[in-house]
Amino acid sequence: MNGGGGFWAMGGYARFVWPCFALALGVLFWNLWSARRHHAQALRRAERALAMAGREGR
Amino acid sequence: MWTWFYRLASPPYVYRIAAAFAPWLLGVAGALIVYGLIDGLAFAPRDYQQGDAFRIIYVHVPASSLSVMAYTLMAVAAAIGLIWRIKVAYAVAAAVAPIGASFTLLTLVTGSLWGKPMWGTYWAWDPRLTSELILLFLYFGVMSLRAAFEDPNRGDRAAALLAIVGVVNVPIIHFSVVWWNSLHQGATILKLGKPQIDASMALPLYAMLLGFLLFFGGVLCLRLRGEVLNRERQASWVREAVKS
Amino acid sequence: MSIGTGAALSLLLRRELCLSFRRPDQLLQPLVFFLIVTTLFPLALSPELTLLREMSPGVLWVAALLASLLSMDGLFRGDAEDGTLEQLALSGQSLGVVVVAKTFAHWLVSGAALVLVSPLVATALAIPVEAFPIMMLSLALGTLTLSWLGAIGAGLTVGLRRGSVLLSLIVLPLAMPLLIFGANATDRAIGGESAAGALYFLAALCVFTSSLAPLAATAALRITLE
Amino acid sequence: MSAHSKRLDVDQVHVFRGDRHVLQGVSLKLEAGEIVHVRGPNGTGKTTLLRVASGLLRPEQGSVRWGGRAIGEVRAEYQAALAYASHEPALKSDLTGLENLRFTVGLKRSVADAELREALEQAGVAGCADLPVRVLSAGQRRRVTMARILAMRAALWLLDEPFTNLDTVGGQLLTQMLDEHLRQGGSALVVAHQAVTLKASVRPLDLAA
Repeated sequence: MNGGGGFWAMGGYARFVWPCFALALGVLFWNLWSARRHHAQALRRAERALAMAGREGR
Repeated sequence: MWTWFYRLASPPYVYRIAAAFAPWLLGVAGALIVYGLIDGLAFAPRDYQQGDAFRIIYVHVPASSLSVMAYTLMAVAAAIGLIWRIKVAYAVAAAVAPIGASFTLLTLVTGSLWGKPMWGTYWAWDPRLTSELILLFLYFGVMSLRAAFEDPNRGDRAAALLAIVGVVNVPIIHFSVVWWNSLHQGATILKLGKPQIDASMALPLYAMLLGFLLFFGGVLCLRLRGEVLNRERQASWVREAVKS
Repeated sequence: MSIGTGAALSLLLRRELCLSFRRPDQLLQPLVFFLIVTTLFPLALSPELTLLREMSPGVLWVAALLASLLSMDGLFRGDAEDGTLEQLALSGQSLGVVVVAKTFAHWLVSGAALVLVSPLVATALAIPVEAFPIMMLSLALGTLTLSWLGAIGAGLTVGLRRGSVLLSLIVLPLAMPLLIFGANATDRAIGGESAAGALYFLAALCVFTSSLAPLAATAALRITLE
Repeated sequence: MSAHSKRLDVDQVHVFRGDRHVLQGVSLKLEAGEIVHVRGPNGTGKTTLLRVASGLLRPEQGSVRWGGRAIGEVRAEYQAALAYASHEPALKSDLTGLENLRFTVGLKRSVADAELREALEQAGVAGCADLPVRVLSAGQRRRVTMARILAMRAALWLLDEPFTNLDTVGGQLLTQMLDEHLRQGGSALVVAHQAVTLKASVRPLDLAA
């Protein structure tokens, strides 16, 4: 285990290491969330298109 | 043998298998990343020169390699779309762009956070970070060009062409930035190269690299489903997809 | 049968130049823009000559790039709007010949004109006269390369209403290498050192872009025309 | 004056504009000496059909063949045999009538100015030869386009609303031009919302809504 004020201090570089990892997880979860939202929107748009198509009796 | 490849061009098939692959890819990726984080942050020994700051490579390096790989994949999908007029290929290219851009952004921020302890400033025009910055502009160009067209088909083709032109220029840009950097600063004090890492440091890095790659694949599958749906609104199979 | 490519090229070149000189005001705009932008820097920084000489290659090149990009949006837009672009596409000549002729004609009236005006600007930026030949050569190569990249951007954005900002956003990242080599060549010329290295890279970039960009620009135009 | 035409086959053409299915399996055959009048309310894809026939627009499905071969393969020959007049008279307003002809017809075949002036004469706009198109009226511009089509000596005419902005004299002139073109073995595909009455028999093609 590394010393220097314990694990959280990151040898004095905590100010730089932890934000990096926080942002990394942020980007990973943003991608997941955005992909799901994108798919949901696509489904809604498809439903609307189908509903319109249905009405025009095409 | 070719039927497998040929079926990849059919939207309903891709829509289904993307749904099947995504959970597996994301699951394995999640495990690898968790392991990589724990091992990399807690157990890997400190770098004799950079101390604990070097741990940033465990997110910086996977993100930067993904950002370039994603752009290349986007260009390949774009080329397949343009040459064989396969709608799914355009959907892949459209799906990859935001993911690649997000990793490019991650690379830039982690790179500058890593630069601060090393060079004392958040941005020292390091050649690799500058190339990443220009790559972000290229991503942004492709995405805004696609969005500028009302007709999605034409937007896909225009963005595809720009992606191909962009990928041809990526190495040229990188070379000229490295050349430019070597002129003005001489060798930077500590090049942002990968520090020589021994086995115990390397294992978590490979885990993170593979983890990010699989994660990229999983998110691509999810986003691809939306893109395929957007381009197939008229098709009959969409009715079942919407109902289920 | 239709006329040969050479004859078509010269005819199209004459058409473009004839069209350009019918609107001389639009020819002058990029040049005046070039002068104005370069005058901004001494005002913003300081008239002190030694400092200016330090900044002058960068200022000259950035101003030249932006001035060239200014008129790039109109490369195909004029013909697309009045329907003549369709006639050109159906003229029996390959679209590539049309793109090459239009882009080269555009470079003559914008890029080459900038090169001719550049000594004026260079003197204002305290660039020594000895550096003029290398500077003008590098500017010529740089603006030609940029015209080819701009043709791709113009081809992609011709169908869009407000395409000009997007055009710059697409072209500028691709133009960064030529800015690096061009500005460096001028910088060395000012310093009296040999600018051969940078010039060779710039020339290589120009040849590479001049050979591939027409294909890309034609494909871009075809996407928008269809 | 016009070259002899080959057979034009438009076969089951489908075109989508975004979500709209603009052309749904349209087909047509056009032999030498024949004329087809494309009719239908606005927005039924009349112009789209013309653009597909000219090769400007590639259909999602279906094919266009000239003399039995796909126009993609015989692009140069097909374009040489083609005169396309779009809805708007495609002229550069900064150039004179003669210059407009010189830079469009001249791309197809080497042609002397005298011949171009004669075509303008035939279209009744000889006076406009040396005036910038900017100052011409819409009718005069339409006639300059007619002169361009005459001077091209094309086998196949694709005309989109050619009668717009034409006065009665102009209309008659265009009708004579069409008859003469068909008599010499040319063929024509004309989009017009008003009637097209010629000596030759006009085959209508109605595009449903």
